[in-house]
Amino acid sequence: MPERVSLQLTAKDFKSDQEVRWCPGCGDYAILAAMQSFMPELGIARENTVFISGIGCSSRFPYYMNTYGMHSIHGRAPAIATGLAVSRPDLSVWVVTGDGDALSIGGNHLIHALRRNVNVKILLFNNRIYGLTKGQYSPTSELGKVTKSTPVGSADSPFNPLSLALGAEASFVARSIDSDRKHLMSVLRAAASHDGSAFVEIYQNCNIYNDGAFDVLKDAATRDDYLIRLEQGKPVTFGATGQFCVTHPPGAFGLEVRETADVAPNEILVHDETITEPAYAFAMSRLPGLDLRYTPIGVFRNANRASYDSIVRDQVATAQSTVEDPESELAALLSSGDTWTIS
Amino acid sequence: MPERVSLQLTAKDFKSDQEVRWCPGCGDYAILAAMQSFMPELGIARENTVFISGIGCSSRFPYYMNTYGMHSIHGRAPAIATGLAVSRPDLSVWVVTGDGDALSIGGNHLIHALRRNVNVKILLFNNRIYGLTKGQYSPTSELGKVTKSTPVGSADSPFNPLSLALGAEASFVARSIDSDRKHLMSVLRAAASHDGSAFVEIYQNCNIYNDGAFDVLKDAATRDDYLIRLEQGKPVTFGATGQFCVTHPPGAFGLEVRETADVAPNEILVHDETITEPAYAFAMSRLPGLDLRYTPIGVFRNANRASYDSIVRDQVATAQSTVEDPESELAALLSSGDTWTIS
Amino acid sequence: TGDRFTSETAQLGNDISTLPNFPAEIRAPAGTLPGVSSFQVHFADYDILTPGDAPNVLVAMNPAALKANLPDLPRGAEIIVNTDEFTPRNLAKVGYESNPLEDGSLDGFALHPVGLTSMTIKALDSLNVPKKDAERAKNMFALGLLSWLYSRPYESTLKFLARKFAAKPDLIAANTAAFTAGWNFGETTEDFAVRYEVKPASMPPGQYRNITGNTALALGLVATAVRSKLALVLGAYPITPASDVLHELAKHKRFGITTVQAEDEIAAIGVALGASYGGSLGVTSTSGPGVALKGETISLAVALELPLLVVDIQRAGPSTGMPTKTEQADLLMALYGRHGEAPVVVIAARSPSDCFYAAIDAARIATTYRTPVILLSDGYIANGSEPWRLPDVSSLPDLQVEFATEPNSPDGTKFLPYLRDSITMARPWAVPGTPGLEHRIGGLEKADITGDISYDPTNHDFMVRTRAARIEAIEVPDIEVEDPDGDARVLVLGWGSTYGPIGAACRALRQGGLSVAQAHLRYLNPMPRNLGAVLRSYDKVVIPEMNLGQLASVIRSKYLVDVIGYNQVRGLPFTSAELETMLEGVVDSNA
Amino acid sequence: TGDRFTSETAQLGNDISTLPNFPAEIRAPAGTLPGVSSFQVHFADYDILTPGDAPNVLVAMNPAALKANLPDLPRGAEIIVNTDEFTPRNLAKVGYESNPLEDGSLDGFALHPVGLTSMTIKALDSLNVPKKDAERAKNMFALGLLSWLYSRPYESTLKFLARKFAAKPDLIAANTAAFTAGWNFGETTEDFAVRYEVKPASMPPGQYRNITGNTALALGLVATAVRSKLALVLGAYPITPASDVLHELAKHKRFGITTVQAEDEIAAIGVALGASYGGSLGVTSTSGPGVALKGETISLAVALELPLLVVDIQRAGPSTGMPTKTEQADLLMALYGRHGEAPVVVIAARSPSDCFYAAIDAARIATTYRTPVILLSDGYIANGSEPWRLPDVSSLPDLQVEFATEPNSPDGTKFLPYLRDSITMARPWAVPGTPGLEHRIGGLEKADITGDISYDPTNHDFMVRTRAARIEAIEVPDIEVEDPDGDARVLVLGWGSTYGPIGAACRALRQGGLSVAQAHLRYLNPMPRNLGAVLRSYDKVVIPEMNLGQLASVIRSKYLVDVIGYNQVRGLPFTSAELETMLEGVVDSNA
Ligand SMILES: Cc1ncc(C[n+]2csc(CCOP(=O)(O)OP(=O)(O)O)c2C)c(N)n1
Ligand SMILES: Cc1ncc(C[n+]2csc(CCOP(=O)(O)OP(=O)(O)O)c2C)c(N)n1
Ligand code: SF4
Ligand code: SF4
Ligand SMILES: [Mg+2]
Ligand SMILES: [Mg+2]
Repeated sequence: MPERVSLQLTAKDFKSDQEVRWCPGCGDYAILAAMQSFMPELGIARENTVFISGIGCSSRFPYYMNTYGMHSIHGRAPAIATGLAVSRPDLSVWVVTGDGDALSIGGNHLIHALRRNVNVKILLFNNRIYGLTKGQYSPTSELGKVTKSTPVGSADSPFNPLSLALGAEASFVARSIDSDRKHLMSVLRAAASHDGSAFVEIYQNCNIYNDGAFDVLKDAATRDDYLIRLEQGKPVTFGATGQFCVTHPPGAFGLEVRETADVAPNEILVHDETITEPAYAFAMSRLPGLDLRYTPIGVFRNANRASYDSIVRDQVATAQSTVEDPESELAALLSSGDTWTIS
Repeated sequence: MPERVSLQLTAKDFKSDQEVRWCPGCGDYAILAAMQSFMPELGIARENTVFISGIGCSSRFPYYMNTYGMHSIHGRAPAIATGLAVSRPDLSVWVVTGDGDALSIGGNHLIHALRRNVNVKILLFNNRIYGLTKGQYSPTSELGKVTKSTPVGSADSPFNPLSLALGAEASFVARSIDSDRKHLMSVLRAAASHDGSAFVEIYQNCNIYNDGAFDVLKDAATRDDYLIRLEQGKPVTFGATGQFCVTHPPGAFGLEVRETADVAPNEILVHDETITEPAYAFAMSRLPGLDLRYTPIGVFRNANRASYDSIVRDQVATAQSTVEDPESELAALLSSGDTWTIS
Repeated sequence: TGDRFTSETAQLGNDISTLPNFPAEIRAPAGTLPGVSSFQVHFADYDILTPGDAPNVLVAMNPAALKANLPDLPRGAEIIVNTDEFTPRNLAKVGYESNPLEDGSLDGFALHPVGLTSMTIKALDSLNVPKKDAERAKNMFALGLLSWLYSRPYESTLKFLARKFAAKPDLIAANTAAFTAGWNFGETTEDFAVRYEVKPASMPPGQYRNITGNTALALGLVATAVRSKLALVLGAYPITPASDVLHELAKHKRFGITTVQAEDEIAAIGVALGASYGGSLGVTSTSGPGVALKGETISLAVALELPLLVVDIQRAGPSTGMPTKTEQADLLMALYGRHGEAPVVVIAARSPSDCFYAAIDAARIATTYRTPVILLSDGYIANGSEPWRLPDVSSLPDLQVEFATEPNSPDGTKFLPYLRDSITMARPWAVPGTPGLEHRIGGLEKADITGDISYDPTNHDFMVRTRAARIEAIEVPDIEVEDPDGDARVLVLGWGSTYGPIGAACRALRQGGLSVAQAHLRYLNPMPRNLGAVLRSYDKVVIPEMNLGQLASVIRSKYLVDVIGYNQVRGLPFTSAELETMLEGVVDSNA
Repeated sequence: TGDRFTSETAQLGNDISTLPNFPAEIRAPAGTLPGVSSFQVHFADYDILTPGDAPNVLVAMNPAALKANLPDLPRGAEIIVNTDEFTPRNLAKVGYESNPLEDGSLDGFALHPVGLTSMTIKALDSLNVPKKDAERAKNMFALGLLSWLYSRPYESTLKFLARKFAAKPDLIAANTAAFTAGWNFGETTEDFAVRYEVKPASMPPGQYRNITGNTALALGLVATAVRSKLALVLGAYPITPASDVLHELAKHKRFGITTVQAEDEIAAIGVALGASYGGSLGVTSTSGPGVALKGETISLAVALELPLLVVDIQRAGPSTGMPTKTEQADLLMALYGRHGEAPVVVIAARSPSDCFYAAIDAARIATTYRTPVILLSDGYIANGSEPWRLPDVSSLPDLQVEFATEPNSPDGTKFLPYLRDSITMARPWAVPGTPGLEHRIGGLEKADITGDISYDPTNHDFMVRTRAARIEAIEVPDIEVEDPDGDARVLVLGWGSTYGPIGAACRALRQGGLSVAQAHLRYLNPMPRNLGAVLRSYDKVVIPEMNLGQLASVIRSKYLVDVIGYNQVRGLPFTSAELETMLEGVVDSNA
């Protein structure tokens, strides 16, 4: 992990000289702002921070961070980031991607990065649409979605990004929302301190092609009854007055929402992101309905296992430690095996 | 679904004129034999059956079936099969693939086929190695696997193919073993009658590059204590005398193996593949340890949801039903919108 | 709505011709109703085969503006409407019964619904200008959008604003913010590509409609489905500027057309190939980056010898390049971008309406000869539009194909998947579901006739040469040379979308008394049999291309003719003016 | 073990020279200890630069056989050992202290450990022959394997067996089953590719070792890492015949080499590019189908102007083709297989040991000029081996590179990522971790110097031409012509692995009194400055290629020289004999 020092930096220091070019009102602005205000507290030098993205509106993100950055090609950011992370332990490597970039064309690289537990932080801006290409449905769009490419409705049921990540052995899985800067920052904080892959889904509003997709989680009228804030070690309750809670009925594998009043306190589910058994986080990922009712946000899973790049680097370091002078070692290698001399 | 009729066919009718070219002793022979003996009972005409494979030893499979078949390119069989299935409801489409073909290069097509629930039966021959290319580790090889490409051991922890499939919204998920023809046939039977994607992992021995990978599940000495046979509606017990059972401790999300004697009968887990909540099958998929102890085989999940191709075809059929004469409809289309005449 | 232009912001919006190097054609629209806020960009009136970058767009701030200006707006023009004002109330007020944005009455135009007001207000969020003023800045937003669209200067406009409002810093801030927001909106969303309005040289009597290349291409595929009686399956992954082919075809399911939005380009072509294997016409549409990903599957299709249509709407590269800008730089990839000896047919469309016929022709070749065909178009003609004389459906070619139905071995007992037709050299199209023809095919080398796996050296050499020969042997019409004066010594050879500007340039030259011959290639592989002879019959051959000379390099290699390349890679089509000047030079120097 | 050859099965195994059209070189090995079952395939003793397909393999049925035959087995030969017999007991019995299959003592050879006995027994499972007889059939299994390896007839051998054992049907069945099982084992697992033993024309004094092209290539990369002091990261996905590059490099972590077996070829090149971005030397190795998948990422690397080495070990295509057979048909893909104008450097290795120097050279160009380089090898030299005179490490080029360390703007305040070096035209290599140089790069078109996103038409045209010009400007040595007689009128031009056979053919012709000149291309893009002049100075230029004339087409296009192509696409290298005959014809006809 890159060293953390206290640098007197502010959010401004992380703003690049490029002006931000998303549509006015795009949720990406809020995420950018949250990231820029979070970076200083992370205490990693700007030059040791790298953002790698694919293609999509969200993937414009690196241009706006005054760090190193690469706006690569569609879907390939996790692969490129793997090459960087495996060779540069001193860097803090972030991948910024979209629901199409990460889950459609980039699906294979995503699941393999998570399986390997490469030390990269993957931020998936999920607006449930292809923004840059003018609004076709994406792998997270709801079944039956009417778009330019599906005039009578889409025929594919969507991925649940968190379920997919968990099925791919992800060691860190979280969700947040563009509009809730405080929460978003807390999730970024947790992701940054996780050693290994961190997968963070961020619900993001595309006000041009899929406006209001997450309004029920934002509107004062509905959000309290729809949104569940997971907090480590705390009983899972929600609602304006905490009138609802989540329980795990004996025998059942899924979770259930009930009126807090009807439930004995010890029956209320206590959130524990550290459970090694992924079945817990998986069950949690299945809680929301298609209408987004009962959407948990926060850290679902935060488990420890050696990162791919640390293992690989240890193998290389161990081997290297045996070599005194590479040149003579090379000479020895070249003349190894069965040689003969002609004079 | 293709129509089923009773044809007086035998296994022999499904043997092609090509001689089978796997290494002597390869587990693929047994799987081929099981398939050839199963086909007649399926009652689908040979000409209406298609096997599509990628590249790998396992992917040679189609050559040996006297049906239609395509030996395509590495990892792409699910995509090609999708194009065939979506346009030909009258066919029974099978994909034969390997752990590298399906989970490494083909990972993206696999998860998307499962998410869409395309009506194809996907048989993954898992020998936990790259056979055709001489034995490199695969995405299902155990962490630390020593192979030609990993002389000091692999650094990536493997996929659990069933967990991945469930995370990708698979509606049918099962596992069987090359050596158990009866069981394998029962799983093929279930897969064939499922409407939508069926994902079947078949443990297969590569006696050249990964010999004995599944011996603990086959050897008389160990198999009873390692293998769990799931049967719909039956309590999950195993062991020579059924002395072990699987329970679902209250509060826990994972499953537990206990001595049947110590467990009240009603505490023993009763297997139900039809549970819509995938968390159950997911928990079941996590049961085996790295040493393959407690490996369930059978159908984990068998849930109903409309297949992608049926929805797509309905949309097309509905639209087509409005057209009497395509030629005049075409003329109307061409001259639609804003036209003018120059005379 | 209907606010009078009092604030200087609005003034400006209505008086943008005062802007430095802004196109003179931009002025307040003719017949503006009092109180209608909108501005229109007019078309220069020269040989309309010259696209130049003459813009033609109406910005309608509200229904009234639309109603007032629509009558004198040429077909195919861009219309940017401020959706925020298209409320039922406003529509009713000016007497619209139905919403013109939805009732298809604007089909002939390129409609961009944009929330100009709301976005401007959001853009000005941070600076606390009063909402009313913020609203007024929407014209500047629109102006910024147009400036980006037509590559107008950015800095100078901002400087101009600064000067103009020196006295009112807050207005500078507001206008600048609105202008840049509009500009950035254009750049960020790939929704805005310059559309060129192109009119054919002659317009014979008949029924016409205005059509863009992508729509024409899609309709050509629909026509193919109808005339071939084949189901058509499009596997596509969205990408600018090809997405509209997917969008258009998705509307026409009633013709037995299935569109699958795949997870990526490799899956998309896989879906198409799987469909072709099943007896449908498999098509995949994309742009350069997508074709780069499809190479391995195209190579498989070459080995399988199945029909497959790959549509490449070229855009400016390399890599992501400039997605909304045009280019012709995928030709060599189309010809050679695969491993091994993997020849395919490559053909190119020359104009928006020609995309219709090019699509039908490409599909015909794919199904007749059982081969992948790459059809090249580009952003210029894909988004550009022209009047199209509607064809008589029955006059379209009959595209029916024959599937294999029974064993083809001499003794009639066996099916031999690689036994070829003596004329087309195509192998039988034997689709699953046909009893008695069960067989297996794959990417490994196959024995001639039987199709069994073969590592035999002689067989491989034979199969490699046969795959090349059967493409080379495909019948394509001789290339036609247009030389009205009949004494031209200089030939201009083009391919694809340069047809319009080259033609205009040649006509201009001839009017100027110079003789020049024009020939345009549709078939890039195989090439017309007579091409070599034609090329050698001129003193000089000039090849203008929007690349660094890709066709020129192929021609030099094939015919050893020392052609003169004229190349521009600016993301813009040629103007006939520049071609005229260039050609004049060549013709003179040859005199 | 050590069973005496009583049964006819074994007889046959020991007497296979009696087989119809089986290579005469195959006979019972010299000095066979009594009771040692093994056979050896000998090398014909003609100009060994002619690979022909002269096989050279020892089949050692047990440790005794190995021990007995190793001494007179030429270096680099194939050894197929029957692992079933290499038990500690058997090893001890013949006095092996350590297991030769593991202790590296066979490094100089191509070792194939195969469970001949066990597999034969399994193969005969169904027919119930007594275990002992089944065991004896292992020679037929080995024979089948060799027959596949050297493309020997299949049918006729089986017929021969049928005749030979007409009396004993059960033996026919057993032998046939064993023979075909061996044959199929060869075809199914991609473990067996013909290895050619090639000896250089002259062998100057020095220390030698035998080396295959893939090993040499890997060692060249190791040398590059050492001499450049760069970390080297290989991103690779296994594929025949390139996998051994991955296998070899994976052994040399001690030189700071990281190998990542990626999920696919696209990820593999992504890993390499990410590593290069971070200041390592990123390399990806694959074969044709893999390169076809990497095109889009190569195009990105062209836009990013970062070092990247792409190794293509060519195999017979199209599609899956014949993975274990050789071919040169990826040249045009290497040159043009990407969208947009995306020029890269392309260089080719000419012999097994040359792969070492070609790899170093390719890496040097990639790091010096910050560009993707495609290095072409093929199955013939990749698996083939030759004696290699070991270089003095200190004599290898110094490959150290300079990373950017501070702002490079004239006023020293800003970092301009696309401000080029005046000599190399390379942009600075500014790696993350360098304070003050934070910057963003990407695949969208960039403004010259600043690297900011730019849609400016003039800038795009400039950048496209600059990317082409900077590759064209790379210094490559002039091509050398070998014409000892000095009066040759015919030039043979080759590239890549045809160097050996062409050289042998030329020497043979000269010995026969004919003059012929030979030149061989390493640099396919850019090409040597003097090439045009050289080509024009001969009456005839002949280009032999294992494809349909790919280099020939490039030469014709670039230099308008009407070269004569000689093409074979058989999955086999040329024999000097056939080239000699062909060249003789050309020289004579020119006289
Ligand atoms: C190889 C390739 N295929 C397709 C595209 C076109 N494309 C660019 S971004 C994108 C999807 C964008 O959706 P998402 O990833 O959700 O990002 P968003 O714009 O919604 O933030 C597509 C299809 C491309 N640039 N490259
Ligand atoms: C594009 C491409 N990349 C790589 C290969 C080489 N290759 C063929 S099969 C294979 C993996 C085989 O493993 P698996 O899928 O598990 O099948 P198995 O042989 O074990 O049955 C690889 C890497 C290829 N043929 N094509
Ligand atoms: S299109 Fe949507 S996602 Fe893209 S910038 Fe605009 S609002 Fe944001
Ligand atoms: S290598 Fe392994 S998987 Fe392949 S055929 Fe041989 S035994 Fe079977
Ligand atoms: Mg999105
Ligand atoms: Mg495998």
